[in-house]
Amino acid sequence: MTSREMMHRSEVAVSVELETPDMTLNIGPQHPSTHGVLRLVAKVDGERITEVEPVIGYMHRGYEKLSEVRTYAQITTLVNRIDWVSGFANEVPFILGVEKLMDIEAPERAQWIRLILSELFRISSHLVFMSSYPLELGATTPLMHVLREREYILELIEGVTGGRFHPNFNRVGGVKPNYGGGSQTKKQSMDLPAGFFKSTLEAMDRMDQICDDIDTLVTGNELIKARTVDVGIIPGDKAIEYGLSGPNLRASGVAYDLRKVENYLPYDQVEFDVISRTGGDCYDRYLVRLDEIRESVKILRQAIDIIPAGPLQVKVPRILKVPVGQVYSRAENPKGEFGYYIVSEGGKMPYRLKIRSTSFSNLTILPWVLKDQLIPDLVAIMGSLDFVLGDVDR
Amino acid sequence: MNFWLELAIKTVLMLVVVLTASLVTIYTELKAGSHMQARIGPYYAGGRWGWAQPLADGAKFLQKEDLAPAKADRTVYGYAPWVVMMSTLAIFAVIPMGPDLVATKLDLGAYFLLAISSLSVLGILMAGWSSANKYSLIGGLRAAAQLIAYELPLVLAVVAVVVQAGTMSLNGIVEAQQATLFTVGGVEIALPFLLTGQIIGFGIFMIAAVAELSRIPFDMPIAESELTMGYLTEYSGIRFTMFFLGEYASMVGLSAIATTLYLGGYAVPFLPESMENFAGPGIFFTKVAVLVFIIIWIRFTWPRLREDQLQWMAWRWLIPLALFNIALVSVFKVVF
Amino acid sequence: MSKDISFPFLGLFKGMGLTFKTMIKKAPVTMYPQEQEIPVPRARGVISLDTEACTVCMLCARECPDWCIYIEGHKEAQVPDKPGGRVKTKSELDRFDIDYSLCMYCGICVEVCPFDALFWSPEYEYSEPKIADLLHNKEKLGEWLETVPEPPALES
Amino acid sequence: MSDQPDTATEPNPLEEYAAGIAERLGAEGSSAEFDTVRVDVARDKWVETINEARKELPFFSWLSAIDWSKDTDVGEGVANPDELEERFEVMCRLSSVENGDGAIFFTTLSKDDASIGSLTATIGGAEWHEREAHEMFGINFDGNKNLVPLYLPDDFLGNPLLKSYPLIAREVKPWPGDVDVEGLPETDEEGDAS
Repeated sequence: MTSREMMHRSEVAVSVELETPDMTLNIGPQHPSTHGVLRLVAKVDGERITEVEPVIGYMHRGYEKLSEVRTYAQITTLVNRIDWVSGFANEVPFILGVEKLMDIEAPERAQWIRLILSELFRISSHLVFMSSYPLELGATTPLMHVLREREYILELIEGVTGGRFHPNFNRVGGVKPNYGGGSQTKKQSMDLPAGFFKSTLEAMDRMDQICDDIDTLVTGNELIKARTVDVGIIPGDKAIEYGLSGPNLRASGVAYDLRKVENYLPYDQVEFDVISRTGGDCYDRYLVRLDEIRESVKILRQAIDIIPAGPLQVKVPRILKVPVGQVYSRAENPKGEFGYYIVSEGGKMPYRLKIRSTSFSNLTILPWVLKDQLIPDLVAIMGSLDFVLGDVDR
Repeated sequence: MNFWLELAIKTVLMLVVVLTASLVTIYTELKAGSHMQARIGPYYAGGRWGWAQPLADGAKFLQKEDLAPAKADRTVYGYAPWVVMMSTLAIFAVIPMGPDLVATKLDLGAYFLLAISSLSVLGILMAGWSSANKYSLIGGLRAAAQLIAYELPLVLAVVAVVVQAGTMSLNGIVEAQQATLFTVGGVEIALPFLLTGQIIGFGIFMIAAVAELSRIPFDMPIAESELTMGYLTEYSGIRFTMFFLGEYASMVGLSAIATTLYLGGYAVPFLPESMENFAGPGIFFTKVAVLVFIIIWIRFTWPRLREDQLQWMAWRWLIPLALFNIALVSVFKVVF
Repeated sequence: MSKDISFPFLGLFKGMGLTFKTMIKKAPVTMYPQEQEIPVPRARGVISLDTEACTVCMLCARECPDWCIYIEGHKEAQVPDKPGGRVKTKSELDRFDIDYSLCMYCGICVEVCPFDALFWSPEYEYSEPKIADLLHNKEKLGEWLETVPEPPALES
Repeated sequence: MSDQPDTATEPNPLEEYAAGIAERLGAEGSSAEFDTVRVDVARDKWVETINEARKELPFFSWLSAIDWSKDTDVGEGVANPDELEERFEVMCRLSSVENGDGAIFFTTLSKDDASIGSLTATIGGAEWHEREAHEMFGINFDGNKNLVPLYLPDDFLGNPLLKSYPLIAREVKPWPGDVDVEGLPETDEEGDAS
């Protein structure tokens, strides 16, 4: 019997006689565990939250309005700043959508480079979760160990694209082909630098090592289990109704992974399995992300052997005019389903760009799941949903 | 020497010992803790190993402006740190570091210790309530519930030791641990209480001590990720230093009590009588250092519990175990 | 024992073993002012300008999403190579500023420049106390030119 | 990789799927270019059709709107503005959790009385999406209990995502790109083609 039922009886008895009014606790925009600027106006009765109203919009940069005055190349630089922890993975669905509109297809090698970089960013995003979630539960050491290992992943990404967080390496019709537009730099191609495969394999061994360290430090830790098992249970149908996607959905028993279902990148030539658990509580969401790091490591090891040689980009006119049409393209971003609805009226700029960001939908379930929880549980549940405020506020 | 002069010397001596001990603890926590997290820790302050970092922190805090929130209850807000500091330093008045290296040889030493250490709850509640900040209020309430809940196991564990030692005075307890249990081939063997039947008591005492200090895994009152420093949120400047030093001083204090009660205080089995006054403090402080290191080690590995689990653990688990321990020890006492 | 605190506490002590092991190992830390990490050759640190190659075609200023490149130029008549030949005009660069407080390091300008005038250099130590000093003028951008590394060898 | 409809004659599987959904739900029309299944729904039957469709496509992905209008103060206008009839289009995407198919349901609202039924009765997650569409386009969702602004401050005037709403940041600062190289002092020939 979870602690909630037990507390409930004694609390009901007390509050019925005392009729104490609820205190409105403002878990404000500046709070250590709100993953950015999210404000929760919580009605608190003692430690128990009776009702929560999230207030968002502090990070609203208006991407959809900005994208109406920018060309497609400029939007790709803008778009990897939405969910800044998984930069490259935000660009992929947008670029694929534009390629569908223009009916062109990236060459084989470019698609494999996109796959490799998306998986590297998935590992980096999940490692950020692995470092911040135990910190919210009070354990400060995993943060340092995990971020030390994550440096190797960022080193790889910077070696290929030049940027650690905002690679800006995707072009319509492929991947950034060469250094610049001029004659002299035409020859210097932006292909994978020498030694990339060797250092990736070394990095993957380090990833296995850090996963085992996390297992000893966090997964096996009975106190972490005490704080997360059966806390914030989200059943499968509620997750579907609220539009939760990614690890949050897969932890509630719905094994739905866009990489298998929507073949937007050559994921069918690499075999990996979809991790899903049925518990739906914080501990399962945490375990799904930990196993997904291991899956991504498996994918990367296979991708390095399969990647073919070849050109990096298909011939694309310098001034890009996209034909009239509307397309919805989505991809498996580390946090869930990330999609773009592009309405193009044949100009250099899209007429309308709807951004389906994962954390926005993941956060809609907060008022439902936080009802009747204790304040420390609120921190544990919010942490397990792993959202980023830039993604929520767009 | 008349009484007052002696009293002045003793207090100054005790203050010096306690403050250096807590500064050394702060330094070990910074340095050892950071190495546990694969980073370097203090490096530049005072020469190569950053040994002067605690002093630098102290100086920084002293020159910081001592703010008080507008709606705070000024007097209660002001005196809270004094109450906590006083109750922490008073512990050392009774703890023996050598046969006669002790401030006062109280016959009711253990009783005095428990009475004083429960005063800090008052100080923390005063701080929590008076800082007129919702988070401090919640922190203060959590601290009150936690400290009271863990006062009981602490007391019951000490009762078990008093039963076994037969006396309340701390010097007496240490001598009781020196009494020869049995002789093997002409060599008398005397074991500290920890090894003679007080293992459960030691476990309960340490868990209750960590909870009294409100350190991880029981640091709900100062849960940074939930209550942004709990009852300490509004404190700055010299008042915060007092709380800060108070926390580390009580860490050394509680480990000192644990050493006296369970690890044989200043005595080591084969130490001749005459040497005790010289080697006493050295032995005593190494044992305290071991216990303090374990508390620091726990802080950098474990997460934090929810406070309803904490209460569950205290009332449903620690207190029955402590009562059972007393019964066990008294039975042994009668039989042997 | 309530269900959510499982027994026995082996997991806790395994975790403590790991922290002890890390404490003994040497911390992997580069002490920044003394030891400096060498950035990767393709790292996007700062944009450098080769003033001879620039023909003031304004493409980079137009393509920049943040509007942070300010260019002014003028035309100059050039001595015709053949006497009596047509007077050719060459545009001269007066002002080429990049405002690094606005720039988001996307690299569109470097990529779109048709005359190889802009290059990435992995230099990263140019922070300024005043934000106005982040507006690098033509000479400053020229200084960065010699810190531009050779592009790395490619994977086979 | 994606199965492009190569010739018009060969029936693309998505088209059949779209047609299938349309007549199962009694919707008006359906199309499936660029691999995006689109189902047009009558305005008054919006809530029933969506609830009906959720039996087959349970996953509520998102809900938003498009503002079709001629006078675009911001960005490029419509391809052929003369025969565009000014309207709002509310779109809601549902997808299944077993396989890859999904559909986007469209309905058109006229500009003057832009109001439509709210889905929050059956779909808890729709509340925020509707609040966002309400504050960005001014569409009224009757039935949504708290239609307060989601992103924008409470005292914000106007609906930013309308095409007629200016992007102030671009007005304040002159565009550094339209500076031209001045001509030779004595001959005032035009600068090179911008």
